[in-house]
Amino acid sequence: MRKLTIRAAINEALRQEMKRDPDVYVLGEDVGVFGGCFGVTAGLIDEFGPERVIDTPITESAIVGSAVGAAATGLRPVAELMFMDFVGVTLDQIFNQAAKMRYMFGGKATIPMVIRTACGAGGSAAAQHSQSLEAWFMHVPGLKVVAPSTSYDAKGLLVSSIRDDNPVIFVEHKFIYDMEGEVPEDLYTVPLGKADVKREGSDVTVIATMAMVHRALEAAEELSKEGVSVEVVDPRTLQPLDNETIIESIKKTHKVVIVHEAVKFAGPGAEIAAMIADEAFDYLDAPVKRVAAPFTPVPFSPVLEKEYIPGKEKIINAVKELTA
Amino acid sequence: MRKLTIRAAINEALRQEMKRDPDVYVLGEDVGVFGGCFGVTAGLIDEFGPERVIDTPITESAIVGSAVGAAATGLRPVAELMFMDFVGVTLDQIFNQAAKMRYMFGGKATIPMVIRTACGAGGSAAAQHSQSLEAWFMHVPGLKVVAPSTSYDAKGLLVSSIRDDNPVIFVEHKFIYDMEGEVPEDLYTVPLGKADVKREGSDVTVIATMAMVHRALEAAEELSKEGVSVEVVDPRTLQPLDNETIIESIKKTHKVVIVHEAVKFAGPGAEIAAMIADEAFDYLDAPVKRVAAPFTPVPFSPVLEKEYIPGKEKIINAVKELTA
Amino acid sequence: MAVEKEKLNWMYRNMLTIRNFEERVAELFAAGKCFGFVHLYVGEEAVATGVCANLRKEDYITSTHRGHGHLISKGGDLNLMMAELFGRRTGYCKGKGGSMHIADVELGILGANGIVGGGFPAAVGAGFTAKYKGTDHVVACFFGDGASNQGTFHEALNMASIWKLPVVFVNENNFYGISLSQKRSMNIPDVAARAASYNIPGVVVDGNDVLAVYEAVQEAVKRARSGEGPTLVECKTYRYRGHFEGDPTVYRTEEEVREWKKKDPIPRFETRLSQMGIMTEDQMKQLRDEISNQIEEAVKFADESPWPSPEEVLDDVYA
Amino acid sequence: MAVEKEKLNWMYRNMLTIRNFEERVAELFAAGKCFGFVHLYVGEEAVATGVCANLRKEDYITSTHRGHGHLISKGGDLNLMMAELFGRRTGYCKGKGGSMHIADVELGILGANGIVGGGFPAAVGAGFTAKYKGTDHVVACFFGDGASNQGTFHEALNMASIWKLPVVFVNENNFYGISLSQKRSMNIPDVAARAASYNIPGVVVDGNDVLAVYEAVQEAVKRARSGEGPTLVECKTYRYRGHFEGDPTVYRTEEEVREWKKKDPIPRFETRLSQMGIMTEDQMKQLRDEISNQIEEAVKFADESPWPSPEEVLDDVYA
Ligand SMILES: Cc1ncc(C[n+]2csc(CCOP(=O)(O)OP(=O)(O)O)c2C)c(N)n1
Ligand SMILES: Cc1ncc(C[n+]2csc(CCOP(=O)(O)OP(=O)(O)O)c2C)c(N)n1
Ligand SMILES: [Mg+2]
Ligand SMILES: [Mg+2]
Repeated sequence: MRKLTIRAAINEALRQEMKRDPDVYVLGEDVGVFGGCFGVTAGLIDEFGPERVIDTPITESAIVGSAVGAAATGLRPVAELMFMDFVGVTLDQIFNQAAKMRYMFGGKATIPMVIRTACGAGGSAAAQHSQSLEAWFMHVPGLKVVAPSTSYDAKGLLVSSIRDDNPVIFVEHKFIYDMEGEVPEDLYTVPLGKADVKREGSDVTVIATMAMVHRALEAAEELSKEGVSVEVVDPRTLQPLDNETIIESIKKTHKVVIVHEAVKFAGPGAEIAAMIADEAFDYLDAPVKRVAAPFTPVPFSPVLEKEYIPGKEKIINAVKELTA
Repeated sequence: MRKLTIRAAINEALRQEMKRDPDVYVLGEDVGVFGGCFGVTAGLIDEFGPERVIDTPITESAIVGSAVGAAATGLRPVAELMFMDFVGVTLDQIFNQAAKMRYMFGGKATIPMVIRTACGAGGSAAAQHSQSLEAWFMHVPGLKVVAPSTSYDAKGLLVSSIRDDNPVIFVEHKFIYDMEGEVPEDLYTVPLGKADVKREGSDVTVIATMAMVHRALEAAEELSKEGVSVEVVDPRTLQPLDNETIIESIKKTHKVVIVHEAVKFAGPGAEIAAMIADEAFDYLDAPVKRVAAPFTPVPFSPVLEKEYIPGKEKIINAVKELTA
Repeated sequence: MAVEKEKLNWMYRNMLTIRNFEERVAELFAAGKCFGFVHLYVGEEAVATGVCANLRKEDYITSTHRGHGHLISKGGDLNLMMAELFGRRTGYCKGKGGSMHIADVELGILGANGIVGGGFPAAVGAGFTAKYKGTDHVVACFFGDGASNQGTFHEALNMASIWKLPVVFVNENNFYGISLSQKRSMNIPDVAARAASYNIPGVVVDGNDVLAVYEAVQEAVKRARSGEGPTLVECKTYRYRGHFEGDPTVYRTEEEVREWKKKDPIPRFETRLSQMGIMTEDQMKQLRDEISNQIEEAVKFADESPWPSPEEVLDDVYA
Repeated sequence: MAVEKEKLNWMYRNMLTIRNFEERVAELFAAGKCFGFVHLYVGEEAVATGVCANLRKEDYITSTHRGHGHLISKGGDLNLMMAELFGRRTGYCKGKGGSMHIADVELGILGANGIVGGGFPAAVGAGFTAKYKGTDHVVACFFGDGASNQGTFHEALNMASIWKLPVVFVNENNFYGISLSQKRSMNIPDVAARAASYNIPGVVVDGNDVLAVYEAVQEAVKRARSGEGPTLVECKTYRYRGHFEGDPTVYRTEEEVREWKKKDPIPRFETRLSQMGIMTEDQMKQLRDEISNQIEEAVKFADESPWPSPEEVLDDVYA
């Protein structure tokens, strides 16, 4: 099958959904001729014009908040928040407005919108351009949180997100934009709320998200040479979280390592671990391990950043600790 | 000893610290003659004047951000964020500026500031005036997060927070402001990072925060009549979290229920449960249970709100599930 | 300006309805029938009335924490409003929202808002929809003097201006944001002066004169409908009651309140109506009684309505 | 205006230093010696220079993502700056911050900032400290045209105005926020017009004329020091390079860039300096060489500096 980068897969999802549904439009900083800070919206303005591919001023509250108002009145905006780190200037519009309107209004409003945003470290972009903050959004009733790791998932999940009638935070890890994978040309959906077993195994379950899925797969490959069989589960959506697939895997392996790039303390893995410690307690043979960033802001220097980002080695060590 | 409400204990801490240190000042919406939305700053303006008890416009980014700038240049601001729910309009100043400056600048800035804010449901204040969002702050390296449950702790922890050289989020549960407890008249400190065992017991550990400490104590009292001995641990500060005291308790009881008012999913209890599932796994005899709000915004109607807020009954049920 | 008689009648009826509703809610709050945070609109009736007299059903409004007057003016159902304040299942939000979150999207009411300044961007978004879909719908965005200092004010007016969106930004300057007087919250006498930052018209009107508000907003709505973009209309007015029910209002003088009560929008309009020969004192009295009955109907509806059942707490989170 | 010779010399030297530093960084970035996001100041040197020529060591500045020029002008150490860009332990931030986060609190440099508009409130806070402590320190708050649309701009200028804080808000209007031209990001020609919203002076100057900047800011600093409050000074200028290193700048024409290069602040000032008889062409050349050497020194210092060790990632989170 044809291969696309994650970047191109997202671009194609946007393009095909915009073609399909005239109510879908894209807005954000530099999404027009510039094509978005990471090139994800490249070319859309040529196809759909500046009425539907809209450059905005640097006013994230107005970007997200106008999308909320547009969604409430019948459109399906896809807003780009250039870096996930910028969410602090517009969070109110996301968690108090978009996420709660339906509930506060007694079910009488529908807010079908997507916020696409880039997370992750790896390019020395430092503390305010490298964070992974998905845990915050997981804690907000009314939001859905999507975090793909492959081109196939990225396209299918974005299509589902755009068609979903709720506000969706669509998190793109910026350092896997260039990864290639097979992607059907036609429109298809990957359902929200379904985890994917990216590699089957029987000794230890590794639950990993976004870029870390690939680190986990590398670790699994290496461990397989030493006779350790690792199952890699990619939740794909963090809210709703597919408890079932996770628990099924643990029933088989009885051991689990959770891997994410966000800092460990109160991070996305905390909920996954807590869920397991409750609902899968009886199947566990060992402590629930988490491999994640240390409790520091993201450093600039490549030497420090490399140490900061959880890598294959740390995953291997955690698995070995459980299988020793 | 003299008894004070939590409100009065906080007021006294502010007053005494302002007297002790001329660099300490208070700012926020209506903190002057109005005395703060919950009356916590009442009378301070009479004693310290409008130069040190400063009414601000309704501009939370400027309130918090100006405190950051003032702290970086030698003052020790105590900012009041009227409701914790309003944090979405100023989060950038908290997590990207205040929390990260020291690290980003290579340790060469010091940001000694406190943000006091009121959380919690209970008065039909609805979805945007009732939230408990402490989990978000726990996830931010560079911040400390304090969450007292008694008058004694509130005073001592606030004094420590003001004297701390880092940005501290001081969370006050608005529906226990009126609770009374013994408070020394003199200045004293309660250290950040030390949990407190509010009731000793041997069968089950209940870890509870803020208002829930009191629900947990009620539950413990009732359970004791049925012969179940509950230990109630109040972390008091959520960042740093006192793992040691928690683990010690579990070594004794082998069973744990975590109780908080924030929604369960990705809430403060997720980290506590995850920590336990790793570090105290070998002492656990049963699943790690969490009692918390359901995954919905906070509803308005008292009937719904009562159902929303975790109560004594739910704690009792969770404990019984473990001891059955 | 010649205003049709029917419209004048509607304005009067609407102002009376708001006043009556709000005064009744104050009593009901004191009696424990309503609860939570309740911010009343008494004294400011001419603003919402004069604004909404220019709007059609398909037009939108965004409201604030002090929203009852806006909702009534845009056609909100009194029974459903009252039932919501009572926390009942029959209320606008099924008891989930309360005073600060009443909405009726069908009527273009995009919601009261508990966040000061929270509604600005949504107003821009609704205006965007109108432009995107090529309708001539307009949006009225209500906000206070205090709210005009929030960052969202700036971002939203700028965005509406550059995109020429059909939004009328209606500033209700009642001279206080809770306890902070406008004099201390900004360094300018008129919020309308801020229009210059966006190169849009900025107009100041007597917010206690319903016809003055009507006229200024008429112009702004015309501009908006014809694609010429937003306008900022500042209406000077005053709230008679505390910021919320329960506020002892230590931050202003009795005298100031007395002075403003002399400018009460309702008697002023009554005088105009008699002068214009639109209504006699008898007709007015009859109307007042009628409205009073209607409000009592709403109270009865609310009071007899069932509470939500506890399990309903879980509904309506996701579509 | 009579400006002391020493100051004129400093201005020239400073502009050359910035230009040289930035052009060298561009090369070093291309060579992989610097990395991450690097936003260069080439073309805008007259702004930071003219502003900081009015500041004392005890005064403060807040900077932006495009901060090198500000830092150099406020006395930042070139070696420590360069080492930071190289990610070395000897850098200003021990390699933890990089280009977007250099600070030197001792010199009153409260930090570059990766968040557009993120520095406005901190500038107000530093101004607050000056007032609270009764010093006559002032704050210069640098920000772009794009940043002037952010909510924090509005909140900060309002707060500085009502509290009469000693802050000079320095708008560097280079006509673009990344790819969005000012024409499309706001509906007014001059950012300075926004001063009216806060009742503070708003001034427009030619930002490529260092003396014009100096003069306008001198007035503003005087005002600030004497307790009369903030000023908004808009400096029209232009960036020659891409928004960040690596930007292909598809959003503007070559011609536009060429036109602006004709107004280059450095040759313009050189002409002034010779006309005024302050410096001969020879002296200028000598200075250029001297600075070039100094920058090479900094590059050498950086290049020979040790990397941080991985464990250091854990340090400096808490005081
Ligand atoms: C972001 C935010 N900050 C503070 C508050 C608390 N608050 C509610 S209403 C209000 C005053 C609003 O003043 P104004 O905008 O003038 O409206 P008014 O109440 O006078 O109608 C404040 C401070 C809030 N709800 N939201
Ligand atoms: C809150 C936020 N939004 C967006 C960005 C991305 N960004 C970085 S610089 C920039 C343009 C800033 O334009 P301007 O303020 O005019 O400064 P200039 O780059 O022209 O000096 C943008 C959009 C950011 N860093 N922070
Ligand atoms: Mg007001
Ligand atoms: Mg610019």
